Amino acid sequence: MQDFGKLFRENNIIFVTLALCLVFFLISPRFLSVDNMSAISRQIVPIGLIALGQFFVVVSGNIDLSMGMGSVLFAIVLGVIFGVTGGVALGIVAVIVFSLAFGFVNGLLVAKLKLPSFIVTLAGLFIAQGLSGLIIPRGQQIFLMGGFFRFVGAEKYFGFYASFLFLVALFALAYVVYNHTRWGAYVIAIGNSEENAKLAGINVDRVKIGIFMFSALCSGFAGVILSSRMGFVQPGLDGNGLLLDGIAAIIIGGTLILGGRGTVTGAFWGLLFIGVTNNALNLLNVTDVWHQVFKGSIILAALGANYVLWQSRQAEAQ
Amino acid sequence: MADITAPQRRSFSLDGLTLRYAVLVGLIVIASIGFSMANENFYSMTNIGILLRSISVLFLVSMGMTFVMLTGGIDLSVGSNVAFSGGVGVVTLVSTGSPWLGFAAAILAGMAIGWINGFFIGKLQLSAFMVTLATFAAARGLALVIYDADSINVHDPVFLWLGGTSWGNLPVVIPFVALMFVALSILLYKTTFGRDVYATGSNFNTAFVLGRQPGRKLIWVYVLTGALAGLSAIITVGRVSSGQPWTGLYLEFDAITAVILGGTALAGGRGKLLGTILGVLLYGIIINGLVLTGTNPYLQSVIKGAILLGVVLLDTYTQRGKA
Amino acid sequence: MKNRIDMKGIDKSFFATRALNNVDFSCVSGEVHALVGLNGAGKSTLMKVLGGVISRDSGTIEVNGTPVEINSPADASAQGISMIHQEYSLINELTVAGNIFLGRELRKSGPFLDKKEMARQVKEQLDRFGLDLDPYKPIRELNSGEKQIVEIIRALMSDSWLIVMDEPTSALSEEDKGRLFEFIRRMKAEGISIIYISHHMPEIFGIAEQVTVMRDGQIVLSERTAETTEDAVIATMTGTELENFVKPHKEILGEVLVNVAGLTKNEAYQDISFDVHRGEILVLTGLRGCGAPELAKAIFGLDGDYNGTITYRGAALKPGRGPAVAVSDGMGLVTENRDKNGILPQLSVRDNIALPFLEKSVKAGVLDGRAIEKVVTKAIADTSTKTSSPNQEIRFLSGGNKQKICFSRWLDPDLEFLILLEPTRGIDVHAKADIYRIIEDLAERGVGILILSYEIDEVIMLADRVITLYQGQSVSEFTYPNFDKDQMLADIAGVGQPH
Amino acid sequence: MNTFKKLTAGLALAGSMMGTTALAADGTLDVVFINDGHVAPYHVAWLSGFEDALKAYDEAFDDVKVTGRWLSAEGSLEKMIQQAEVTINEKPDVMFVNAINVDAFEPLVAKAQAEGITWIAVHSPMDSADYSFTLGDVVNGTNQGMAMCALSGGEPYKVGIMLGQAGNPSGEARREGILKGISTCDNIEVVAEQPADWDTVKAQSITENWLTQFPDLDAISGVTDGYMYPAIAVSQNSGRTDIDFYGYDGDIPIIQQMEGGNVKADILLSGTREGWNFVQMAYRIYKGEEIEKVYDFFTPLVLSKENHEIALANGFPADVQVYHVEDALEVAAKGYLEFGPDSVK
Repeated sequence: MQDFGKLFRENNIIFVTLALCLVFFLISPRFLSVDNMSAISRQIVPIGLIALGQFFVVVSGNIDLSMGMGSVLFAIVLGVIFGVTGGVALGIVAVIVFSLAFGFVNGLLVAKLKLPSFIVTLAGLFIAQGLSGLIIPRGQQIFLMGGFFRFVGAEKYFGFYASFLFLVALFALAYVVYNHTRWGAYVIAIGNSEENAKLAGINVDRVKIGIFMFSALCSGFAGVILSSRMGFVQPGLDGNGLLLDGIAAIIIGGTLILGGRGTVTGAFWGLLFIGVTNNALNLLNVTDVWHQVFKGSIILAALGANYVLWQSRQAEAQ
Repeated sequence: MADITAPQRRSFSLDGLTLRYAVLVGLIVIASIGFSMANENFYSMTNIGILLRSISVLFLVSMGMTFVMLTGGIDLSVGSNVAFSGGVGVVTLVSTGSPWLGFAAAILAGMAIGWINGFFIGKLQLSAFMVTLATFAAARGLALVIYDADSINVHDPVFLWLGGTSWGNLPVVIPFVALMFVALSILLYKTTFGRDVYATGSNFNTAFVLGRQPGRKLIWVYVLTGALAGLSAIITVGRVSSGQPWTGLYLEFDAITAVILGGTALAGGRGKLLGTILGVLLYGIIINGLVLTGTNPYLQSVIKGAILLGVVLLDTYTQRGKA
Repeated sequence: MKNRIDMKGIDKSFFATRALNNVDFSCVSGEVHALVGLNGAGKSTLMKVLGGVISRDSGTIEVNGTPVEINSPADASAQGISMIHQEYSLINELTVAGNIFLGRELRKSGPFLDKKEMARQVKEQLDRFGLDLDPYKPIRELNSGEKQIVEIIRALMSDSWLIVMDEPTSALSEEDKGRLFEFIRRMKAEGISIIYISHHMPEIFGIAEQVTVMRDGQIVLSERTAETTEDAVIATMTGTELENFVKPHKEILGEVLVNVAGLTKNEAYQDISFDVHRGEILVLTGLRGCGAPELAKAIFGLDGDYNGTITYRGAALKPGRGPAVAVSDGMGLVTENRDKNGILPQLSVRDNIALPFLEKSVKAGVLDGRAIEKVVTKAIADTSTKTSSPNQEIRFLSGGNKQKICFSRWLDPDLEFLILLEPTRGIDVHAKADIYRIIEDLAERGVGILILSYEIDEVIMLADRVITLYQGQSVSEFTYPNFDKDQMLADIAGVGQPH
Repeated sequence: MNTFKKLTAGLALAGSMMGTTALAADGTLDVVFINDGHVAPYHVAWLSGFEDALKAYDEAFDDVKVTGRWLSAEGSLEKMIQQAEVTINEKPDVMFVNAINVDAFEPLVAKAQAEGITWIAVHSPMDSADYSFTLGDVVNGTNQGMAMCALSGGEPYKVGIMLGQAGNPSGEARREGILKGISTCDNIEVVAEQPADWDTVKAQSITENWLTQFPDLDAISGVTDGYMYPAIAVSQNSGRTDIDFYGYDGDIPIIQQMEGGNVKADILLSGTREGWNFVQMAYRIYKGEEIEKVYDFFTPLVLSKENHEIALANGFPADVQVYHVEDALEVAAKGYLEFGPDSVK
């Protein structure tokens, strides 16, 4: 029984998500239909990419507010390059280069100039928002037609969307990097104690810059997927909702917002939790106006639950 | 979150804070001169009235945010709270016909959201960022529910008075904001509560050991911010003669930016209301000037980001010089 | 092969103070060398020189007879010298193996960590010393003793042969202590050399081959433990006394202010009883881990998890009532860790002083700046705190002045009972004298004072009454002027207690 | 309050008289267009049409210097009011204001008129404004709804409608019209109505949810073509090629998908045209021309030729003016010329 208690505490998000699914299924059997599962898997992809980038940033004790709007900006970079040259590959390369550069600047300001990541990336948010409108002349929309965008937006393998499989693959990669490479250990070390990490001879600045570059890269992928799915890009899309959902996902998944602790699998389940909640609120015909109320309350409840579990763990440790 | 785990920035001493104010005043002067050269109307009394009125809500919310950030916290829910408390106020007004009940309801509603924030942050010691992110969503949702996602027109002259009336070029909300500034300054600098706000942000543990009950003070700080959001809601309703469910969208980002510009440390314990006032003023002048010059809204965003980054970078640069 | 390290003729001065005076110190592999001395005797300075943390003024360090340069911690570890600090430098969220290999991880081909191999090597080391610890366990799930083991294993696995341990048992339970000593014995057998800083005579005579006593920056005794006695060691420790402070003679006539009866908290203190009278200075002393800080927390209302009763001004106190109630009842506390919970770093000297009794300076609901100014000016003057102005931010002050400010908060006339934890930790002699004077003045005024001090000279200089503690038990009680310093040291150090 | 209203009305009267005289005298025409947003595809076309027209008029007429600018309230009423206030203080000649909430602007209209500014209410008519520029949203919406009736084939037909931001006058009027049109037949069931807040991302997720929620959905109707881009893309990507789309705005890429595609009907506004029409209107006012107080922008329904025939056969009223795709594209692409400088020379 005690083992189960421990299992539950350490994986509570999995149980909570499954319980939530069960409740939704009992209310509306369509919830568990293949179609709906496939819709959820699709909807969580951009959030999931933002969440994954955010995961490493938060574990390292920082935050990256710029990457919601960043994904809009990177989508537009893709659109502009594609619109001008017609080259998809060139567009993707541009997104990768541009997003890495954006993340590099964020990381540089945080690591080398010791500015709080909150401020740096808040400024980054504004700048990304602005640039997204400035690099498209007159803010016109650009259509993304062609095989690649169709592939990203619609292709399915074994009943799963390619983009979802990509997300899963990226999560798997992140899992390996986080748990089985030096870099992952260093991210945790920095989040726990930058001082001790330095004592152990870790190049803290380099790791930090890398973290912000990875976050931006994920956001670049999110931009590509988002725009492929819509078939066009235009400035003025609101990426902040994406960011806040992404952060909520990893926190619900047990990542400590103060840094130093978190698991990739937890983040993934947190993402499913957010995806299921978003989807179910629609499916259950919850009026649109109530969505936010439910979502906010669920996050608050999850925080409260984590607090209670944390307390009980403290009690057990004594 | 970043504000707690970020390495202790070797930030400015008292002199540094004065320096920051000098920089802000300098930027305000430069921006004003620039805009007045671009547009002779910039210095008209009318425009100054418009400018001040348009940032009156930002003044109030940012002053509340200053209290929060002095404790080392953050409140992402204020914008949503303005919409929510406005909704409660307007619905109360419409259903009872009494503007005074409406005022009371708006402020109480704002305080209620503040109390929820404070309870989770002060009592349960949860991260302010996450808690207020949740109430950010919930309060906006409640606002939509109250309004049924539609706006409600308000005609009651008493209810609209504060936000809508002008004495000549002077909107009445400006002396009101000035009054609030004085009142909040007294609260922050001249009462035990104000000292405790600083103490809580500077070192929660010490404040606790000295018997200052920092957890309880945190609750009150968020309640205060909520009350200011309620007041802001009343002003907003007066200004637009209607209750709007989408009012105050991303107001918290503007407020946080203004407070940071004003030199309040993210980690808490250092900062002044005067700095916030200057921060809001700089921010408002730039927005106003950009409207006057018809600047592309996207360029406005870039400029906002650049100013935020620039001022903070300037800080580190001047400190490097000193160290 | 046998390793040895020789420090010869080491001198080190800090400004006018001669911290190390021509010190010769040696250590041989396969032995535990206990280093003993009162606070300020120069032990930690000597070890910092050895560890490359501070530079020496003169003298040489030789490893196996060859002079070596140790100018940085990296130099020291290159010579195989490691320090285990009381505040561990571990990463809580990483595993035991992850911590041990942090910064020099083993990899399979490619970028992947070879976790199995790392765990195997750690396990191998653990087995070698008969330790039972799961290499995959995260550090946050370990207790202090296990964390210490991880630190030591980390040092051993980076090829250290000389390990400096600074009061390693202060935070350990009995069981962990037993494990640690077993570990140390095995290390000796493996040819590891250990410098063991401690005051626990049973420990020293239980595991050390050699004991060296320092006093005033010099070595006053260095003997094989087999050839000396606990009492002989204690006798050499006693040093010079602080000359510029003379305790005024007085008799305690005040009524009982605080009564502690049968206070017990598992693992911390057992069955402690005493009174504190008004105007009396009662000093609790012992070694680190003696339970006194926990006791103080219980009295101040920070911890409610104990058995027994505490009576204050004739009424029983509610356990865990919180500091706010304590302060309003006229109690004050000066904590042992200034930076963690003593000062408010970004705030001014004025705010730091005025905070606990702010309510008294309120007029018509508003703070009366002049009243505060008066209190603060007086407090600064009374404590002779050196600050450019009351507006100065406290973090720019020296340690001694910071500590004076932590005192000057409590100069309020309504204060009745003051608890001081290590009141002079880490501050210089002049500031110390000032602080002693402040304490005496408060007592003179009728304030009951409970002090925890680990410095025997301080204890003797300040106390009207002394209670010695050893591992949570009260051992003996001394009343002024009948202080037997050697006896006190012996009681604190557990002389006569089973090895 | 009453005295206040009288006062402002009096001021407005005086102002408008002064305005017309002052306008013609100085040889400059300054036009400001305050819009509720700047990001939807329609907005973009509209604003750039407006900019282009200003330039063209300025170049075409030597006797008048035509200047102007547009501002975007980014969906915020507070911001729009601030922008209007700042603009009034600038004293341009003509202001076009696409008010997010009409009532909130009454005091400002009076103020503007007192300053001699001609206020043109855009899309939602205002009695107090000098002129109102309207689209006939209800009528257009009704036409869209009736087209749906006529093209649904009489079988049970399920439709989801994406609305504008709640409370927005244009959106509300279009919704009202669409529902009115649909009510002329009884086989159409509105299974969902959701506001997408003029936001394409929101439209995308709403479409995704609808497709799962209503496996037998037949059509998606929207109050702006901005919703159609993601709706079409998502439906196609999910393999749901059987869904019909009913748009509104006359965006060229949407009209292009009508011939043999799934877009069944659209309303031909064309943002570019509207932007040009604004400048023409301002110029005509400047010239002292008589124009009607409520100016109704010509916005025909667009159907493909064959669909139009089917519709007529199914009882679609013959008196509703319909453009076929080719003509519509012509108008959408070059229709602005109708409002160019040549049209008033």
